[in-house]
Amino acid sequence: MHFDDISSFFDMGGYGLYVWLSFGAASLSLLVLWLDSFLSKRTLLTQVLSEQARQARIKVAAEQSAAAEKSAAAEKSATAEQRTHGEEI
Amino acid sequence: MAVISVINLSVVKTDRLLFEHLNFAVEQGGLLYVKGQNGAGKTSLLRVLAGLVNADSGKVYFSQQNIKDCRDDYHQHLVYFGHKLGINLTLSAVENLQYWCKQHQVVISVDRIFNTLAQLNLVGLEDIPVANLSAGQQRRVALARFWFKQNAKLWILDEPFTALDNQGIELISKQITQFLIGGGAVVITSHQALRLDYPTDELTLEYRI
Amino acid sequence: MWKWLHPYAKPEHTYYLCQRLLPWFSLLGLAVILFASVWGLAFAPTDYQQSEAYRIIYVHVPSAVLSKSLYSAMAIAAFVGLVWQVKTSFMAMMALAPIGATVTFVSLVTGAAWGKPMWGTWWEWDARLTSQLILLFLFLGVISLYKAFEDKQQAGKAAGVMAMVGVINLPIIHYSVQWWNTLHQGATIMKLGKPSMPPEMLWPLLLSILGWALVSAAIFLLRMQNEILQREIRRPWVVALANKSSTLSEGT
Amino acid sequence: MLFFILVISLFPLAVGPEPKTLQLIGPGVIWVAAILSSLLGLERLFRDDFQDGSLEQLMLSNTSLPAAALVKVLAHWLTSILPLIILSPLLALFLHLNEPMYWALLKTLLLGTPLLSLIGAIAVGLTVGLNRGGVLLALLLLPVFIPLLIFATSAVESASMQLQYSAQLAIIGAMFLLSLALAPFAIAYALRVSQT
Repeated sequence: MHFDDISSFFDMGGYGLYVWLSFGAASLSLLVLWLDSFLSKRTLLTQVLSEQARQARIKVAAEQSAAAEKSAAAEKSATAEQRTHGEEI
Repeated sequence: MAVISVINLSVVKTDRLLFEHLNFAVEQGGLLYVKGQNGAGKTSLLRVLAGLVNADSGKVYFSQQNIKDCRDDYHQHLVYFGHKLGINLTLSAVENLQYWCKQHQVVISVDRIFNTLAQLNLVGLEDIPVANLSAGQQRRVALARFWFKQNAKLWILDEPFTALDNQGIELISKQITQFLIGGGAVVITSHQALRLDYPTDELTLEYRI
Repeated sequence: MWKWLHPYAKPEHTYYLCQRLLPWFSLLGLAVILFASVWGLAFAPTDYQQSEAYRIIYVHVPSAVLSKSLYSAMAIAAFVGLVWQVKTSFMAMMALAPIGATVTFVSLVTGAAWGKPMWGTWWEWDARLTSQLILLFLFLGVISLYKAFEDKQQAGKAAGVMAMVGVINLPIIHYSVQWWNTLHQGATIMKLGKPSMPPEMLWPLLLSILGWALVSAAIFLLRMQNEILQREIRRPWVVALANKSSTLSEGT
Repeated sequence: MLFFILVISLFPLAVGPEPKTLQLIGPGVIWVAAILSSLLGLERLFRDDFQDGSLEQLMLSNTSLPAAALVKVLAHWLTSILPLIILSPLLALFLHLNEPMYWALLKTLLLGTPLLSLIGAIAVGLTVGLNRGGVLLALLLLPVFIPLLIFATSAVESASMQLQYSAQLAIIGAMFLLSLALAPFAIAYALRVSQT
């Protein structure tokens, strides 16, 4: 160890402010960058899931509307049939 | 011989897959009508065919040659009509068309330009700035190109009938038919039903999420 | 010749490669950077001219060195992407850019903090600081150009062109700033006397450069994964991956 | 152009009419103003053609795109920079530049400003499809223009001290030739990228 005790280590021969400021700023910046990368990875993974859910919803909606169309068409033809039946009677 | 053919084409736009593994060919005298909902990728397909945009994967061939390898030759024989008219509003109709013809190395007399504009019902509007014309009239100016490029083998038309009146639609349809009969190939999109008396191939693009 | 590289151009493979390398680079980088910093801060001898303030060198020099290499790496990625049309290359470029910007920022802050005790001002228009500042602008330009586009494929190409313009300009900037600096205040520049640096000082410096490089590489791997996920958000393998990770996090 | 004169006439008002001070900052002021006003004109270089589709039609013709881009750049230089150079004697008068300084300034302007148009057009080509290109354009271009600014002003400064400045001129000339060779292709590529 180059320094005699802890307080002189923190003092850095009177330049403590500048030295610790530099190291602090550097580690803080790297930490923030890492955190940003890490957190955005997590949000991205959850986004994938919500995107998937959204697509599933759209698919269901499309199927429903298709089914509704079909049943509406079937109903129409059914009523038409009934009408022709009625005329027959 | 196929004028334009497409092999295994896929196009991605804004990280959305519009279509993939698309294959088709348009022969001489062939008319391909591209259908699909809004956002299905019709315009994107046409822009890829024209060579304005690169496809994500797959290749486009113009008479058996990859369009990337014969760009000049391809563009020499192509007329592309897009959403944007390519008309400068501060220039007059005649100036616009002359400028276009020079770019495309089409030699044409001013009289022919005047004649064609007259055919398109633009008499008296030939030499005033295009900005003073109505939307439909501006479109007619742009559509006059169909009469000029004689050596064209392929027309790629993106919604050519928008903003035209019935008479205009008929005029353009007639010109398209004539081009087809002369052995040209046409790829077209249109929201109005085509009123062409000509055998049509159809390609429907599904809207994907 | 390039055949062996080809599988890694496929995003999925790249993702798993990053996944495999990530823990190694992170742990090793963290260890080296901590070791070098402690050595530099507590055990390296004092500089007879600058006393303890010189210890800023152990963050300033690594960040300054890295900022330039990261810009070059980014430009190389851009070049590969533009010439061979490799999509993963643009992703690498955009994964590198924020790291480069951060590192350049660190080198500016530490440069200022070093300048205050040595030159008496926080900001001196010194050649190195000035070209670092311009470098930061170049990084920010590339990043904001990329962000401005909706279509990320288009964005990659555009940012790539700008990165290339920047890298052609970088030596000219460096040279011009030096010229300008000697013209205006040749005498005030203080020489560091690098060659005469004793090995007890030099070793921690080299180690800390290595540590910074490793940590940057680790963050790059992480960001690269993010870029891939973002671009491939609808692909089945990404969905499977997301499902797996969500069940994992629910389990713990 | 008006912008250019206005910016330059602001400086004497801001720092005082002292001829010595003005002479000191003069070349820098003129160059900074030239860069800023070239940015203003650049923004519209390809915008209209992009929006009305003329650019598409140009790309789909046999006309070479790099050549067309070069003509566009020349047009920009002739319309928005040449007037500044023609006006520069007046501005030199405003800022009390002496005769050798003025000649040096004129030479750097003639050699250096085409560089502004050429490099600027690359960035304009890239941002033409974006809605808010203005600020982005400044962020992209100003750092790139710094070397030019440094060499040009240092040439004028050398002239004011009766020194040789052919070295600076040679460097500016080299940069100009390099960009003349490369920029048209970069602009053409940028314009193709902007098409979607």
